[in-house]
Amino acid sequence: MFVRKNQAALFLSALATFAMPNFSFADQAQAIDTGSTCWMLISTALVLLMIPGLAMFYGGLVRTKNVLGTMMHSFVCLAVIGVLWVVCGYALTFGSSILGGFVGWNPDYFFLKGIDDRITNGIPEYIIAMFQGKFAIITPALISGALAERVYFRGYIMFVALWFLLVYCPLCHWIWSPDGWLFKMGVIDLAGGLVIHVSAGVSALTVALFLGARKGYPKMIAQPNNLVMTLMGAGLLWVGWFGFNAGSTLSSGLDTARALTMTQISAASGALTWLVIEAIAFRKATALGFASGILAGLVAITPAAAVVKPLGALALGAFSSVICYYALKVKMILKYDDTLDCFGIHGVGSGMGVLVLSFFIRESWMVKTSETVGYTWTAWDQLFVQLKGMGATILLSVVMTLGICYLVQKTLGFRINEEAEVLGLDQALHGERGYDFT
Amino acid sequence: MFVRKNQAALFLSALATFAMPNFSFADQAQAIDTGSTCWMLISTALVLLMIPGLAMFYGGLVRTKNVLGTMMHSFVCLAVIGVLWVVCGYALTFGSSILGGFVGWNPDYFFLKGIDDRITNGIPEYIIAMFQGKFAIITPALISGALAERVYFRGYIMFVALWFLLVYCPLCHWIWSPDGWLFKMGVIDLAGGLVIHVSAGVSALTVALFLGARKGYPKMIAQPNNLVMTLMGAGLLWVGWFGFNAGSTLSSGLDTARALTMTQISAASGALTWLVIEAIAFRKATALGFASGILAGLVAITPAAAVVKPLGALALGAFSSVICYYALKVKMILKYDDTLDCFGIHGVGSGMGVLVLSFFIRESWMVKTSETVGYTWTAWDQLFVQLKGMGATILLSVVMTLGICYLVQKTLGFRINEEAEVLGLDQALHGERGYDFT
Amino acid sequence: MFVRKNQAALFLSALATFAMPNFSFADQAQAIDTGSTCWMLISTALVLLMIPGLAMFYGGLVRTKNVLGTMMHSFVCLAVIGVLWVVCGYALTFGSSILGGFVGWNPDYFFLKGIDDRITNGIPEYIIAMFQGKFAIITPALISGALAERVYFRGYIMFVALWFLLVYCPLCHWIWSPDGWLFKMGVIDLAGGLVIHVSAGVSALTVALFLGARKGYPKMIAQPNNLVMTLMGAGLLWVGWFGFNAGSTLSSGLDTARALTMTQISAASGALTWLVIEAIAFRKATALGFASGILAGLVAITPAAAVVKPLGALALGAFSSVICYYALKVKMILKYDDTLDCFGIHGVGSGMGVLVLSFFIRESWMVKTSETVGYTWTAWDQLFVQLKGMGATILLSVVMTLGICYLVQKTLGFRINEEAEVLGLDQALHGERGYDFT
Amino acid sequence: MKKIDAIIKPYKLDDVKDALNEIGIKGMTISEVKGYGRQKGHKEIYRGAEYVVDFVPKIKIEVVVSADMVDKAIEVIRRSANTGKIGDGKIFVTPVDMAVRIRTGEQGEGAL
Amino acid sequence: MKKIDAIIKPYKLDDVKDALNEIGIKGMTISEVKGYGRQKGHKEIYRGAEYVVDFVPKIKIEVVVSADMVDKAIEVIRRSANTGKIGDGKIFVTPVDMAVRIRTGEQGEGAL
Amino acid sequence: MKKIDAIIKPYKLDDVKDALNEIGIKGMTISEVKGYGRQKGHKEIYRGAEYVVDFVPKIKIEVVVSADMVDKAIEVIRRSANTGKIGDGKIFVTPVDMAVRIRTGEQGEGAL
Ligand SMILES: Nc1ncnc2c1ncn2[C@@H]1O[C@H](COP(=O)(O)OP(=O)(O)O)[C@@H](O)[C@H]1O
Ligand SMILES: Nc1ncnc2c1ncn2[C@@H]1O[C@H](COP(=O)(O)OP(=O)(O)O)[C@@H](O)[C@H]1O
Ligand SMILES: Nc1ncnc2c1ncn2[C@@H]1O[C@H](COP(=O)(O)OP(=O)(O)O)[C@@H](O)[C@H]1O
Repeated sequence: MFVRKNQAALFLSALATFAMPNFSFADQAQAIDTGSTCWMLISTALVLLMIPGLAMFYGGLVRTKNVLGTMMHSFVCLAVIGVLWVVCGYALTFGSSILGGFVGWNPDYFFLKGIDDRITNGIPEYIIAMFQGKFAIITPALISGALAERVYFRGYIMFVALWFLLVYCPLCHWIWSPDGWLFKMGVIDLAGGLVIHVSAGVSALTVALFLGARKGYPKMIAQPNNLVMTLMGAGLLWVGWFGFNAGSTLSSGLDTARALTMTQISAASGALTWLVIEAIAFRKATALGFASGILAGLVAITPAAAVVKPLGALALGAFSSVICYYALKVKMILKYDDTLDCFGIHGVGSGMGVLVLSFFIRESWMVKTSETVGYTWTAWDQLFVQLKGMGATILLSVVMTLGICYLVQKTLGFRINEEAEVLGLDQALHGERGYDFT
Repeated sequence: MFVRKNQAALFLSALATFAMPNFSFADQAQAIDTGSTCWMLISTALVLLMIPGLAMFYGGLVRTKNVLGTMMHSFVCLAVIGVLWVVCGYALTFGSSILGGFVGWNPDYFFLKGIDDRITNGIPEYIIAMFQGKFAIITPALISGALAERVYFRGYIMFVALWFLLVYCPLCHWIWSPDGWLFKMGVIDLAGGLVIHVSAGVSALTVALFLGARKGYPKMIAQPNNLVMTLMGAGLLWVGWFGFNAGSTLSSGLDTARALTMTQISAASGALTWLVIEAIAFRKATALGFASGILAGLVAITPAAAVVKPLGALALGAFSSVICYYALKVKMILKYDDTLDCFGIHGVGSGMGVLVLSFFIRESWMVKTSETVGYTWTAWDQLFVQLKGMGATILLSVVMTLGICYLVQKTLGFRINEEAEVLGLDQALHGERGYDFT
Repeated sequence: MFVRKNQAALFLSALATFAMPNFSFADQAQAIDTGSTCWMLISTALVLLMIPGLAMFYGGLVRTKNVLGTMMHSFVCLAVIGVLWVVCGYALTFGSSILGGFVGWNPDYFFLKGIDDRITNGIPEYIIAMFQGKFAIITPALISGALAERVYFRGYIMFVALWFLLVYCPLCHWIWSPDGWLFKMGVIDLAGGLVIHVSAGVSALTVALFLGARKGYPKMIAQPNNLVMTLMGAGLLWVGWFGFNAGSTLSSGLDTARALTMTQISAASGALTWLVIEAIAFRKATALGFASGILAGLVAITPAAAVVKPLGALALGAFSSVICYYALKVKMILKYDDTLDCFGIHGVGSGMGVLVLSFFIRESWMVKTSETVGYTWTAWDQLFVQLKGMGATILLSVVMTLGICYLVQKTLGFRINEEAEVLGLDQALHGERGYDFT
Repeated sequence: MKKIDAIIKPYKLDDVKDALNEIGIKGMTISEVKGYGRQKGHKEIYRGAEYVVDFVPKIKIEVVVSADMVDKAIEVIRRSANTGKIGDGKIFVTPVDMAVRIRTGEQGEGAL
Repeated sequence: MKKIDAIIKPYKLDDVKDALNEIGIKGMTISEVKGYGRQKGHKEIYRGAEYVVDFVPKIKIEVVVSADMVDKAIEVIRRSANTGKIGDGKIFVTPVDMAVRIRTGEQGEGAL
Repeated sequence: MKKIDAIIKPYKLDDVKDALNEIGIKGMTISEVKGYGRQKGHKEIYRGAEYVVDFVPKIKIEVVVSADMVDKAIEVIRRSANTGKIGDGKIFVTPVDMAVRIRTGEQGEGAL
């Protein structure tokens, strides 16, 4: 339970609500809280649902000839990271610090050997490990939005594997592991504003710049092959996000309800805001804009869901859509090809959330923290902490991602050859066609 | 817990099963029931899933040129009603009666300001509020089936916002708020036969008549662009309905299991019945007919899921398909353009359920009620109560909806101009195309 | 709780973790475990989700002219078996043995008359009955993969109804009912390796051979109409499978967490393995291959999820993809038309799992069983038991299925006439078209 | 015999078909095409960017008629497909040497 | 040179293609079209209402051949596309002034 | 007037369209077709089996021009559609008796 919230926050919520798991046995270490366990089981399923959701969201936005290849960019993470996580991922992230705290390690976590009957806070550790694993799976998949329609599949697989080991694992350890240095510093990041979205967004931008634009971009007009599927995907992502954020409280209590509530509010607020912006700009309201607004709201609230209140959630969702909308405008000026706007939405929107949440924190939380630190803790103090976290995240992401890009390009090859790009990934790399309606 | 069932029913189930949440602390007001909380969290996610489900169901039935516009009719409610609900919706519905009981109000619910750590029956009130909010979101979306392919998006948004404030909020307060007059009267409406489906269905018919038919209707043959997606949508709706009905018990106990069971049975029975009808009528079994049968079964059991037993559920599902099937026939004779049959299925099927459930109520429930009222309570007594509820629902829906239609038409405009109707909503109002498979 | 695991296994897990439902009342018989109840509710919803998931998976693989008909093969089971289950299915499977143990019977289960307020191990029996019912629904639907694109819908319905009564009910009783002879023998089959996948797979092969190949097969090249939808379906199946396997522990505890964990690991391992095989064989990685690998991993772990550990899950998933891949090769040599490879994947992969799990059983489980039986229980002893179970399953499936095929063919007709086959099921039998994008 | 290719606005198809039926032309073949010409394509929006789609959806009607029917057919198509707005389309007439009905082998006008 | 337009039933495409191959015609262009004629469209059902779809899916084969191949080609198409049922389709022959192979610039029959 | 049918590689469409525009040809009709010829189709994989897809996607451009524009148009299409690889496609020229603009009724070259 300590994994995802800094201790002050946790402590407080406990005080406020007695929300300790209700054990049925004296021996707490062993007792199961069937309710919290159930919520972690289902949260794991909900985050899993986000992978097809993301594949549909991204897959609908590319040209028909690349639809399968783009969906596979999301799906393949289920296999590659899914296996790596069991082998060493959980150990590297949630083991105790090694290499001066760069990553963690715990022999018991190697192949999940030693947790077969371990129970923590009433929840079997297996399910915690699986839940955390889903986050490791979806993060590299997010990046695929930036390199869509122009990479070798083999190169992509090598990229996500290395990125997981060299960016995700360290970052996750720093921010979510009880002995991570950013965790100890008190960085607030409930469900991965930094660990997931800023890291993915910044890396996405790096990859996009490294690879260069697709043939014909930006003259080539966008031809989303299936906006209908993109809308479906946005719907599934919203549903899955409830598990993503509310599951991150690792319990089924008041904080969980708060996290789900703020997630719902911010997503609605983000979607509404984007709608209004487009209505003003074009006197039209696009489905893609609406879906983008949903995402903007969701990524913005991700770090903040357990500390802000409804007004804060409304504000974060709205801000996020405004800032993301203009980030996309800037992209069109700078003409870099972040194809599906992973940076423009996940990086920018969630980055904003990570910082701005400082000004919407529940009073009681601030009071509590002040007690802990022994002086009046202000939003500015928190903002400073958040800024440090963001700095570290950006630095790690950019440096490592660049290195990996060069390595992949030199070895398996990353950027696809022109002929295959023209032909399309589906035919050239997968030997299939997405649709055959004849 | 009292919100969704009249007290006799609740009392009884308690007696029958000791199904009180299992608290872990003496101070009940504060204790969390992690299991029930978990079920409400997931039920909220399941009802959310119904929005993309509905968008897919409806979206597949229109012509290709209107697919995005039709899906947006469902999705936009997530934003518009989603925000309104937080601002004032929860206060207007579940606050204590004001204006002579027309609606409710509770300053604590305004922007959900005052429930940050409130827990009721072991469940954080936030999550109850979010769960109820989903119902408010999906109800206007259902109406969109009646006005498909021929309204301005801006007008539609104004319509759903006003409809929510002037029809949904009062009705929900009357029937589900502990001090609502219909609630006190003992109207049985577990998950919204009246509040959701009859109100939506009757309003849908009103709108359809107000707007008039689409250009070329009924000569213009139906051209569902994607029945495959409609089937997917029907599947997601069935799944979501488990949260919709079983979640309405606001607990995770025997009544919950009963509600889910009857929902499953009625949906299966409805689908099977429609299949048989078509097999007899055409010697064919359409996928759309099957999907319609699923919906017919689901809407019929919605008000009744917690009070009837399996035989009753089988009967309600079957009746519903029969009566809905003929309602659609009547539509073809009267030639009004309830485009996607919101009235023909939600209004007719659920209306039937609201009344006929009176004859399938669990014996123990009748006994209990008799004790409460002090004389032998018969099905006819209940039917009379249900009829009053339905009368009030229809009256409110028709009057308010008509008023709103005129207002929207006069201000932002409601019925779209002919050129845009020919061009299609997607291009004319959203500047997009649903599919581009070239 | 005893339904799905043989007693030794159960006993052990209890010892290991005190994972008894946490009751809130003295009177255990009546007390509700809200957490476990919640997990069974949601597991039921998750398995329901597998039906649209399967419809999408299968529907995407056939030719456009058969897409609706193929999806209806899955959906119709929701209605036909859904109703049959309530009428007599639950009684025939989980009632006490009659006819010398061929099936079971319990008058209380007839129309679910007598379980209205029955609670077992803290879970209302209604929800157990509904959960079990979902398995009965999906199993015949799996078989539809073998007879795709060439049967009458009426004949198909007769087939699934009879198959359910004559194959599923007996087998389910034998293996999952506490007094089933294979259950007593100690066959390990957590979530239906034998009951679901081997029985479906073997029956599928039988039907495929009985019906003969589609017109033009195998010269006719495969033309999957919508691999994009097949991928979505695979995603939903994976999500649903968490409820399928982890729900089969009928609790929300350590075994549940274990089952979900092994399911996740095996699916990832299976997908990765298939990817590697294709990369070697074709230097390409198909989306369909990846999806097939997911399924291979899922079916292999289904019987084993609660007894093996992560290494075992990795191994089972990998083995399964290898053996299934070659099974499909063999099919192409033998040229029988198991159209969507129900036997090749469900039969072969899960059959392998049923047997090979013997060598990956958790040490503690073996120790415990040894104590129970009074001598050192080895993997070979377990393998022998598993082999007996498989033998019985295959025998029952082949004999009954053949008989049913002849009966259906002679009465309603099974294999469709050539003209209708050329025209396509959608037009000929359902009077619809899947897509109309013009 | 002559072949008439008429490129028209999609929603006019039914009118044209009925009009041709009335003058006894009971067979035709249609296909979905995209047109480029004076009529400008519509605007689409993609994440804040607006761009014009050059090609406009049209329906192409191919109908082979006996020489003496040509003028009548053209006249009828013109009337039924006309909206007076840019983009109504074109009619092209080309010579046909021979027509055969696959089912019977009939040749010439008898095959129509 | 002549252009042969053959409108056939979709599932006959492979047979026709193979038949043309046999007589040495190794190039063609096909497109999906919809046909209207004697063959009545099929019935579809929508929520209890039954209606007829006028247009029937067909495949149009366009093949340009040298004048001396025309009769042979027609004969071959007729045989391979024929089912004897209404709706088998038509074959139309039209004159071609010139053919060019884009890759090489070859003109006339050499371009085929 | 003549009708030019150009069958080209899909991704060359924009180049050809622009090239025709430059020489003042501002109208055309295109359709998606499938081609069969020297260029072999690509390989597809289905559950461990590999097979070749015979028909290759192509775009057919139909443009009617006045007789004196024909050679220029052909030349321009050839240049803009050429990649030098097998499968670049063909250009066919056929006679047109008459052209009519539906909107105005204009006939002949004025209708183009
Ligand atoms: N020279 C041409 N050759 C072939 N098709 C043409 C030609 N010019 C126009 N068309 C077709 O006719 C359609 C309508 O032409 P356009 O110039 O847009 O309007 P109008 O018919 O009113 O002149 C175009 O979309 C195109 O499909
Ligand atoms: N006059 C015509 N011009 C162009 N195409 C035609 C004509 N008549 C028929 N066709 C095409 O031929 C197809 C078959 O014709 P139809 O009359 O249905 O049967 P049959 O070929 O046996 O006479 C039609 O679907 C249509 O595509
Ligand atoms: N005889 C023909 N009639 C009609 N179209 C043809 C003919 N021969 C080839 N084509 C079309 O031209 C395209 C290219 O021809 P192909 O032989 O593959 O390459 P190339 O154009 O380099 O000779 C084919 O895909 C087909 O669409």
